[in-house]
This record gives sequence, C-alpha cells and structure tokens, in this order.
Amino acid sequence: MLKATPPNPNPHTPDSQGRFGSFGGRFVSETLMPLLIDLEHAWQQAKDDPSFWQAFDAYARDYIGRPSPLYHAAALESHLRTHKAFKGILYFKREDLNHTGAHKINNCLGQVLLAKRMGKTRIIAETGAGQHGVATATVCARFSLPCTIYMGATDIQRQAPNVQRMACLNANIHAVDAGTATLKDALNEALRDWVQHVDDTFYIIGSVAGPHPYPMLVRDLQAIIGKETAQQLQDKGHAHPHYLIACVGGGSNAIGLFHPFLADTRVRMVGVEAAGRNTTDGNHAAALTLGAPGVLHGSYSYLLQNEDGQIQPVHSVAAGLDYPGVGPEHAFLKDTARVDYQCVNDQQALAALRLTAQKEGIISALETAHALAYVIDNAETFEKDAVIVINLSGRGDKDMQTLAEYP
Amino acid sequence: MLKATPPNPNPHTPDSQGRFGSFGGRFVSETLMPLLIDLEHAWQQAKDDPSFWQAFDAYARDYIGRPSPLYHAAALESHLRTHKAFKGILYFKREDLNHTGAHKINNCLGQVLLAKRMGKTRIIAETGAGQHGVATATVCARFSLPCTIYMGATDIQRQAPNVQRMACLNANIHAVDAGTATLKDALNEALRDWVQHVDDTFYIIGSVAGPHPYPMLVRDLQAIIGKETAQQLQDKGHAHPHYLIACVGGGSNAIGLFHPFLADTRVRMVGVEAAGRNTTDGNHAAALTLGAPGVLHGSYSYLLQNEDGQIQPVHSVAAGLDYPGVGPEHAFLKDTARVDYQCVNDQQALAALRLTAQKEGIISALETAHALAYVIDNAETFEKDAVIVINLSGRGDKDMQTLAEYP
Amino acid sequence: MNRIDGLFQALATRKRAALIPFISAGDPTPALSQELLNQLPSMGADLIELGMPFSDPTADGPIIQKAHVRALRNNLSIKTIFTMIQTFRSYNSHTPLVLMGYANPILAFGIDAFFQQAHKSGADGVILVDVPIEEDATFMSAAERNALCVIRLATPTTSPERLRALLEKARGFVYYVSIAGITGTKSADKKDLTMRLRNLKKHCPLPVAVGFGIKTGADARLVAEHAQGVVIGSALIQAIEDNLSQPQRIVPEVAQKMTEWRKAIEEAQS
Amino acid sequence: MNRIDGLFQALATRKRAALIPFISAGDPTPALSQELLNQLPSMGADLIELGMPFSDPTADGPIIQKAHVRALRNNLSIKTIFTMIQTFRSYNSHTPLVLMGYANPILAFGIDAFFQQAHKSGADGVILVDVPIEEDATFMSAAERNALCVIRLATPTTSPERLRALLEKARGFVYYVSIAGITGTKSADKKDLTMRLRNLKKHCPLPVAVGFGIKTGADARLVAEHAQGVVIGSALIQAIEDNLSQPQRIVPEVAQKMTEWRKAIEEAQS
Ligand SMILES: Cc1ncc(COP(=O)(O)O)c(C=O)c1O
Ligand SMILES: Cc1ncc(COP(=O)(O)O)c(C=O)c1O
Repeated sequence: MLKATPPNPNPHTPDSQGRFGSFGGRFVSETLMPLLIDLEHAWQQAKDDPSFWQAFDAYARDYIGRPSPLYHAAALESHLRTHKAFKGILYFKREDLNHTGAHKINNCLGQVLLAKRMGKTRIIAETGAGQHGVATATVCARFSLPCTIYMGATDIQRQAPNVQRMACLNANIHAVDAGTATLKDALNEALRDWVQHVDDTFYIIGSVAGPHPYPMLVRDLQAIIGKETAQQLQDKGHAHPHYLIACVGGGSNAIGLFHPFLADTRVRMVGVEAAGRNTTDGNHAAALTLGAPGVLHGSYSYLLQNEDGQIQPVHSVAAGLDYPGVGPEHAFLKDTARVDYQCVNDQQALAALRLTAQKEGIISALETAHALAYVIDNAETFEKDAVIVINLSGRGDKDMQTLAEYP
Repeated sequence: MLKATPPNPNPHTPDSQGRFGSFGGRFVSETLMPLLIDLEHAWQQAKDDPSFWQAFDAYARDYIGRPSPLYHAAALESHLRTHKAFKGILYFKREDLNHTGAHKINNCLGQVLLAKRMGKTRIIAETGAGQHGVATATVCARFSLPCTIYMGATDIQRQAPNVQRMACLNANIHAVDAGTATLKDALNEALRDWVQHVDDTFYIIGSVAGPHPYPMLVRDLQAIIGKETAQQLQDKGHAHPHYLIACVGGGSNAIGLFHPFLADTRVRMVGVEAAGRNTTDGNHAAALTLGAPGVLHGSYSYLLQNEDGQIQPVHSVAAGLDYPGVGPEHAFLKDTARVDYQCVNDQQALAALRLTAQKEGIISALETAHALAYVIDNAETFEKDAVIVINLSGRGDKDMQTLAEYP
Repeated sequence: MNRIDGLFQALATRKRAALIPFISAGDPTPALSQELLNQLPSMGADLIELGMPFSDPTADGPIIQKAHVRALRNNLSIKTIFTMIQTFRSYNSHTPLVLMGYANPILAFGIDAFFQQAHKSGADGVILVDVPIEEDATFMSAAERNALCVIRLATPTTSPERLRALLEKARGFVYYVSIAGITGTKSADKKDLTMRLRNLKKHCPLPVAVGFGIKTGADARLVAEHAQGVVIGSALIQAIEDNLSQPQRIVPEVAQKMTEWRKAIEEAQS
Repeated sequence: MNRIDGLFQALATRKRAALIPFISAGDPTPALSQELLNQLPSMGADLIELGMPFSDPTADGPIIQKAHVRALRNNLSIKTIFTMIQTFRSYNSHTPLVLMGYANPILAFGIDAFFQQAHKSGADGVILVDVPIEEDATFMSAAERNALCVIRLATPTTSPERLRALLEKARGFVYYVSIAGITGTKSADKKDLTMRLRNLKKHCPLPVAVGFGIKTGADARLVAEHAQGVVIGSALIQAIEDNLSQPQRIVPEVAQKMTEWRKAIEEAQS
C-alpha cells in the first residue's frame, strides 16, 4: 500500500494527489512534476470555462460526427437468442463511426484544445493500435501543431494502415525497438521525449493511464460516451441500462462509458481484458485479472510484473490491448467491486469480430471484439430483457491484415 | 438522338421510359426488361410508403450514423485565403463519416430494404473502389442475404483493404479479368449474372448509372445528402449555398448533393470528373467533358468511345472514377447547362488529398479528392463570402497503398 | 417478298426447320471470317446470323466474348462488315443474312446510315441484343424505310402481355432465347422448352427461331421438332476457338459440325 | 554520523568535490559488477551510486537502458544487490553507497523490507528516480526508521517554492539533475549551469551533487567548482559497453577514466 494521505471522500474523482483510493498518483521524475501540476491547473480552468466546452462541442459534432449512434444490434441479438439462449436487448454505442474510427479522437480533441490554450507548440503521443496515433496526428493537422508519434516496431508491422495514415497526416513517426517493441515501450519513449522538451511540448496520452492528471483528464473527455448513452437510452424508452460492457486496454473507452453511471447501482459493468494466447506469463495482457499493484508510467495500478517488480512481456492479438498496465481508476473500481473485470482470449475475440461482421455488417476493431466476445460467449447469463450496451470502441479496418493471419 | 417519345415536362425526374431529356432509358436484353419493370413498380410503391421511410430513417440514423455533419473547413479555407486569394466559405458534407466510409451505403441501405420487400433472396453488385462492394456486403450481412460482388482484377489489386473487408463480411467476391479488369468490366459481369438468376436475385447498382429505374432509384436514395445539407446550411445561417461541388464517377454522390437544389437557380453546381494522366484517349475517365452520347450498361448517356462505338479503355488514379460512362441525369444536366462539368487530373487529386489531410486532418478518398482539387486549384474564382459545399464523399483509408505508389 | 419470309415459307412447305449458324464478323481473322461466311450456305446454313463485335457484350458468355475480342483486335468496324456482306452477296444471292449486335456501334455509325448501308450491302435483318421493344422505335422506323426487318427477341421472362406487344411490330421471325441467361452457358430443360415453345406458337403468327444453349445434334433435333429455326452460336464459335493454333483446320471443322446439325434437323422433320 | 554526512564534512574541510560514479548492479555480469564495485573506492570514488535495474527505465537514455537490459538478462534481483553490498562492505566500511532505482522493484520487494535490508547490507541512501516529493512519504518514513537517507532530486524545472518544500525533508545531499532530459544525452550549458548552481546553493544547506551529462574531465572540473559532488553515469557505463567483447579490459578502462575525472576534480579545487 502506497498511500499516506487520508481517504478520498468522493470515490468518483481523484483526490488532490490524483489518487483513486490508493491508486493513481504521479510517479515521474522531478523534471516532469511542474509540467503535470501546470497541466492539472490548466485543465481545472478549462473544465470550468464554458468557451472551452463550446469549442469542444462544435468540433465534436461537425468534425468527429458526434453524437455517435446507439444502435440496436437486432441481428446479433436474434442470432444469440436462437443459438445461445440469450434473452437480453443488445445495443452498440457506435464509437467506430467517429472521425478516424475510434473513441480515441474524443480525448485528442479535448487535449489539443487544451494544448492550444496552454500555448504549447509541439505535440507528442504514444500509440499501440495506431488509433490514438492517427487521432493525434489528425487533431495536430487540424490545429497546425507538429507532432511526433512513438510506436513500437512490432505494432508498426501489424498496424501498417494506421502508420500510412499518420504519415499522410504529416506526423513524425518514431519507431521504438526497445523491449517488446509494443505500446509500453512507446510510452517509455514518449516520456523520455517529454522530459527533454519541457518548454514547448504537450504530451497527449491516449488512455486513462499515466500520471495524474491524465487519468482524470482523459476520463473527463471520454465521459461524453456515457453521457450520450444515458440520453439515447432514455430516448429509446429505457430508464437505465442493466449492463455496460467495454474492452479494457488502458481503459479509456471503458471508463468513458462507465463513468456517468458509476453512482447508479442498478447498472452493472464489465470491463473485458485480453487473455491473449493463454493465461500464462507473457501470453496475455490481463493486468486487472492476473496482475498485482505496482508503479509504471507514472501511476500506481495493477500491472503484469514478475516477483522482482520487473514488467512482464505481454501479448494480445489486439495491439491496443497489448499493454501490461491499466488505468488507476479501474484498479480502484476493481478493488471496490464496482466493476467486474473479465478476460477473453485471442481466439474468442477473433471469432466475435467475425460473427459480428457476418451478422451485423459491422467490422469492429480487434480491441472492441473482446467486449463483443464477452457478451457472445456469456450470452446465456443475461437476464430476460436486460438492456446491454457494448461500447463499439472502434472499427476494424486496421486489423484486416491480422485477420488474414488468423484464418 | 435516340428518343422517339415526347419531351418530359418535369426536367427533374425521368419520364415513364426512364428518360432525362433524351438520356437514360433501358437498353438491356429482353430477359431483364420484366425485372426492371417490376423493380420500378416496387420502388414507386415503396417510395410512397411511410413505413419504408421509417425503416430507412431508423437505420440511416443508428446504423449509418446520419445525418452526416456539415463541417466548416476553416483550416483549409484559411490556407486558401492566405495562399490563393480565396474569399469563399468552405464546407465539407461529411459522407466519409458514414458507416463503411462513403456515401455508397445510403443507396445500399435503401436497395436492400427494397430487395427484402420484393422477396429477393440473393444480392449481386459491381464495385470499383470497393466502397460500393463493402457497403453492399455490409447491408447483406445485416439483412442476412447472400451476396456476390463483381470486381475487376486490377481494382482488387489496388483496393486490397476493401477486398479484405468484403471477405470478412462473408461476401462472395468474383474477380473479373475481362477488358481492363476495372469497374466497367465488373458491371458487365454483374449484368451477366443477373440475367442468369432472374428469379431470386436483386442487383444493387452502385451509382446513378444502369437502366431505368436505377438512375432514379439511386438518386432518390442519395438525395438525403442534399436534403440534409439544405437544413444544415439553414441552421448555420446560410439561406442557400452558392456552389455545390462533387466528384463524378457514375455520379451518385454528386446527384445526391445536387438534386434537392436543382430548381434553385441561385445555386451553381460543379461536377468534377477524372482527367487521369492526361486528356488523350485511354488516359482519363472524363466521359461528360470528353465523351459523346451512346449506350452502355443499359442507358443512353455520355461515354468514352472510339468512332466505331467501341468503349475506350479509361484511367483514373481513383478506382471509383475509373469508368467510361456516367449517369444519364448528368448527361441531361450537362446538355441543359444546369451543372458545370470540369475535370481534374491524377496529380491534382493526389495533391489535394494530401493538402486536405495536412490542413484539416481529413484523409479523403481519391475520388473525393477530385472535388477538393477543383476548389483548391480554382480557389481565386469564387466570389467573396460565397458558400461552397464540397461533398466529402468518402474516406481514404482504402487509398493508402496507392498514395505510397505516388510519393 | 424478302429473303427471310421466302425462306420460312419454303421450309414450311418442306416441314423442315432452318439451320441458323452464328459467326462473329472478323473472327478469327477478317479473311477466315469471310471464307466461313461464304461457305456456310454450302455447309447447310439456311440463314446466317453475322455478329457485329462490341467491346462490352453483356449478353454473351465467355466463348462469344472471346470472339468479340478477336474481331476487335483486327479493328473490325461496321464498314468492314458491310464490305464482307457485299463480297458474300457476290457469291450468294438467296441465303438470308441477319446482323446481330449491340446498340452502341450502330449509334456511333448513325442509325439511318446503318440501315441504309446494311440494305445496300445485302443484309436482310437486324437483331438488337440490348434494345428491348420499349427502345426500338427509332431503329424500327429506320429499318422500315430501308426494307430491313428488325428481329425481335422473346425470352422465358417475357409475359403474355409483353409477347402481344412484341409481336405487334415483329417482322421476319421471332428469336426465342431458350434460357434466362447468356450465350454458351447452360442449356434449356427439354420438357420446359417444349412446353414454352408450344405456348409461344399459340400466339405467334411468325416463324420462331430458338437460340442459346443449343450445342449437340440432339439439342438441335429437339428444337427443330418445335420451332422453325435453330440458332447455333457458341458451339460453332467453340470450334473456331479450338483450332486457333491451326487455322487451316477451322473451315473443315465448322463444316463437319454443320453437317451434324443439319442432319439432326432433317431427322427431326421426318 | 552516517557515512554520507561524514564524507561531505570531510571533503568540505578539504575543499574538494566528491567523485560519485554510477554503475548498474549486475552489469555487465554479476561477477564483474561486484569487482567494479569493490574497486571503485581505490579508483578514486568518494561515494558510489549503485543502480538497481528496471525493465522500463523511463528517465534513462540508451546507454544506461542497455546496462539495465544486461543486468536483467542476468536475472539480477534486489536480493542479489543486497548480497553484493554485503560483500563490498566486507572490504570497505567507509565509502558511502547509495542505491538508485525506480519505484516498482522496491514496491514488489516491500518498502519496509527494502529499507530494512538495505540498511543491514550496508547501504547509506536511496535515490528514487520516479518518486517525486508528492509521492515519497511512505519511502521517507521507512528510510527514517532504518537510518537511511532518501536523496531528493532537484532539476532545472524545479521552482523556488518546490525547492523549499523539497529541501525540508532532504537528507544526505541534493542530487541536482543538470538538464531537463534523460541520462547520457545532452550536456548542460556551462554558463547556465553555473548560474543555476549558485542560485541553488543560496537556498540549500545540504551538499549538492550534480549529475546528467557529465562526460569529460573538463565537464567534471567545471561542476566541481560549483558543487559538492560530481556524478558520472553514462560516461562510465559507456566504457563498460565499449569493452563488452573483451571483458578483461573493463576494470582497467574504468580505472583509467576514474583517474581522469578524479584528477580534474582535484584540479578544480586547487
Ligand atoms: C478501438 C480501440 N478500442 C480500445 C482500445 C483500448 O484502449 P482503451 O482501453 O484506452 O479504450 C484501443 C487502443 O488502441 C482501440 O484502438
Ligand atoms: C468515395 C467515393 N466517391 C465517389 C465515388 C464515385 O461514384 P459516384 O460518382 O457514383 O459518387 C466512389 C465510387 O466508388 C467513391 O467510393
């Protein structure tokens, strides 16, 4: 236990030290601390400034294409009813329809507006699946800021379409060969960049990970997903959802959907991690399910590590889930049992992607497919007429090559 | 001149023979005539049936993600103001944000609902860029209809990502090696399929081409683009647009934007064709600008043909424009000078794609890039404060490979 | 009386169906194509269908598609076809000849000019593959002005009402497409075809020639029992394609095939 | 008095800055690393920083990253490090030794257990690379219970107010990071650094050791003129990396480098 400060009275927002319960905080070198404090202040101000939200909402609508629809997935639902004793009502929150194809852009839009406000002139970001990289390159193009994207060499291989898109958007792509050359290593390198460019550079972290205030900042921006969902369910005659299901890499799409509902105890939530090839060391990425608390990338949260506290290699067929850590708020939600965390393996995810494509005509991202797989493979466990919302966090265009490799 | 019937009193809809002025008609083998007549009747009924539109609107909203935004492209606008003496106001109609990434799905949704209504149990379609193929495969998956997609072998090569998506959606992809192995040849082969499966098969044509009633049917379905644009411009305080600009392959995205404004003489319209490598025979696809009237694929319209009436090979860097014909309504709009048709070459389109990506963070399809190029390269010709709407007909994910080949 | 009507009247009295071979003008070469055309009557042809090549023959299967490609590789134009017919007529003045093709090359030539010169060169009729009755008015009137028949097509999808309308202005004979399909692929079901042809004859005062999917002698014989003409296209073109590497074999091979079909047709009548 | 305070008092009277080499425990092999550690005092080290390897050393540049990788390939654990220190202390009881590392391996070991055993094995202080003052309370109290110093870091981005807060609980010395950056990359601008150090000394009652970017004798000399300690990390590790293929050369090479730096420091003081 790493917490010396008194407990946080409001469980749904971090305390002044950035702690959700004992999780979170700011474990960075002293050099970065003043930047994090600046960022936190800037966000507190922006958050309370209607003009910030005015700009955000206008771009969200006309540039991103929000609100993303809440789609009644009647075809998959009826397939599951016939073949799996499913009795629920299935909705997809269509973040795949956002500009650039995933929820990531919600966060990037907010952060780039904040960077502008703070007078920053250079942007950096890490990316795994390339979705956050593309989203960052996109907003940087739009707001005329040069950007450098760190991406593991392995991910550059398997998410080539997104690399080409970033290049087309004039992003400077920096391949990272260290470690397993995936998302974790890209984050390491982005942090190293940041500490070397403290004056002009804004680091757009892509998930609810990293040091405070990022987990809060990213969550505040992604919470638009859950807020819209609440309204859309009402419009469709549902007082509230019974289940919210989302995949969990760093955890931003999940927290975005969950957060506005956390106080509503009628709503059950499942975060779905990547069980990879199997649940032995190095073959999965299920930090919450199989990891232990520790410090990585600036915050205290669940991690996949060995007994010496060294970070373990991880694996998921979904590049965006291939990360040994998870956002600290999820660690808190797990320990307080507010959210149920489950995991789903590569094969289940691939099968779920294919089934959803064939029944609904929607090709989801492999990351998203983990959430789909959880519902498909546990279809019989949902009560009659339970309203289930799956966060369709992204589209699968980027994954066609991987799919071809797993026929 | 191929018309023996009296002139059509309403210029904005075809007469009973499917003629726009002298263009259009039904030049197909006798075998297909009864099917076209059936289709026409079915469409007349569906069109007047509120329940049809109810279903269409529901899927348009929650499945496709409509309305697509009307985005003020302020970054490109300001670039053009600074560098090109541009004085207009630039909007993008964001069809790229539709499910599957282009306007094509509007049409496919309507046609598949019609196919269901008609009790058809099998779908066929042709595709060039693969966008119409993906959109068809998508709605077929959603509505549980088997489908076969005809696609030229050349296009299969250059639009590989879309081929993979169709396969993932369980479409049966049929490579066409005949001719130049592009869109025209795919259409030939789809027609051959249709005539062999007259009882159960519905042919979803992907543009406002083909025999009557297709040019009318597809246009009626795509007109949602223009209708939304009219409303959205009002909401943004513009009484009407001054210019509507769209690329023209078969012409469906253009007619979709133009049609609701045709009667409003304050609105000028430009359809932009592909001038390819150059304007010599075989190197472009500018049927309206450089072709002559003739019959291909069931209708009388402008065509690229030699003096013997043989169809010419065509070329465009954009697979979806690589077609020697054009929808007959465009032929009529050209001859009546209601719409101005211009053309833009490969290099202009590639440059426009890149500039728009770098300024707006929007990677358009190469087809769309022709419309962008027209505005960019004629920026100084627009009057001060002219409201210009470019139809952003699709996204460019599919074109990343081609872009790499034209550095 | 024109050659077509003359032929069918003559055959009616002899109770025999006409053998109607289809070749594609200019295939495999202009010279060989001319030779084939010239010799077809002596091989047993009663009426000849001469295909006009088109770059996009959507009603044709692979066999005839390839014939179009071969002809176009030789830059075969309509003007050349008229010259071919003129040459043919210098040897033969009695065998009816019908041009078969797609609309666009005719439009490019000019509808009026086309019918005028077709007549002048010695053609008797025209089959327009992709021009249904709704669209053939201008073709019809040009044909009429130039004493040519536009041969109309009926198919398994043609309803009785359409058939009535179709027959109204039909001239020469009716071309019955035996299947819903393209050339050179499937063959019609025998029982089905028999029934359809019986039905058709009830309404149709004109001779009926049947095409699409007739390959063997047996096919030809069956059709000959119920119709006034037997059109053989892909099966003949296949014989050309099979001998492309030894072109001197093409005329004898076609002749042999023609003999078989002719024999079958004559047997049918007996 | 603990060894660290003792060292700086002694050097203060002699008006010389401390030479503080950094090596990574277990690099390039456990045996060579032990030998280096044992010999550093005789090579001129006044205080030793012993790095604890971590899989994700985000504050380090490529040179020290590779040292971490080499050490981890040898499965180097904190337990092994404590054994190393015990062995060192069997030869040397006076040279202060400070552990430097990232938080997670310490957490995995257990904070209390770590400080307890660090003390027992003979370590004097701990530098926590990724634990800023906001997060070090639990580490501080465990250190205090076990008579160890937590050495705090100040950087060019540290404001005067932060510096005040930082100094409040600082023990042993203050580690001044000379650049906003990672180890082994750029060096501080000389004029800039001089000014910053003068400023820092105004507020700082503790000795100041300067690290990051000190490579040559000239660098060392300059720093020694304005600070109480000169930390040399990447430049030393580079000497190890350069000789990986002939490991017997590593100790003599490091010794030679140490002699240069030591000489430079001694010149500075004069
Ligand atoms: C589509 C999609 N979904 C989910 C994720 C996982 O990230 P997070 O857990 O932060 O939503 C990613 C990451 O790249 C992604 O691209
Ligand atoms: C994005 C996009 N725009 C335009 C077109 C051209 O078709 P149309 O002229 O029918 O809109 C295509 C065809 O594939 C397309 O994919």
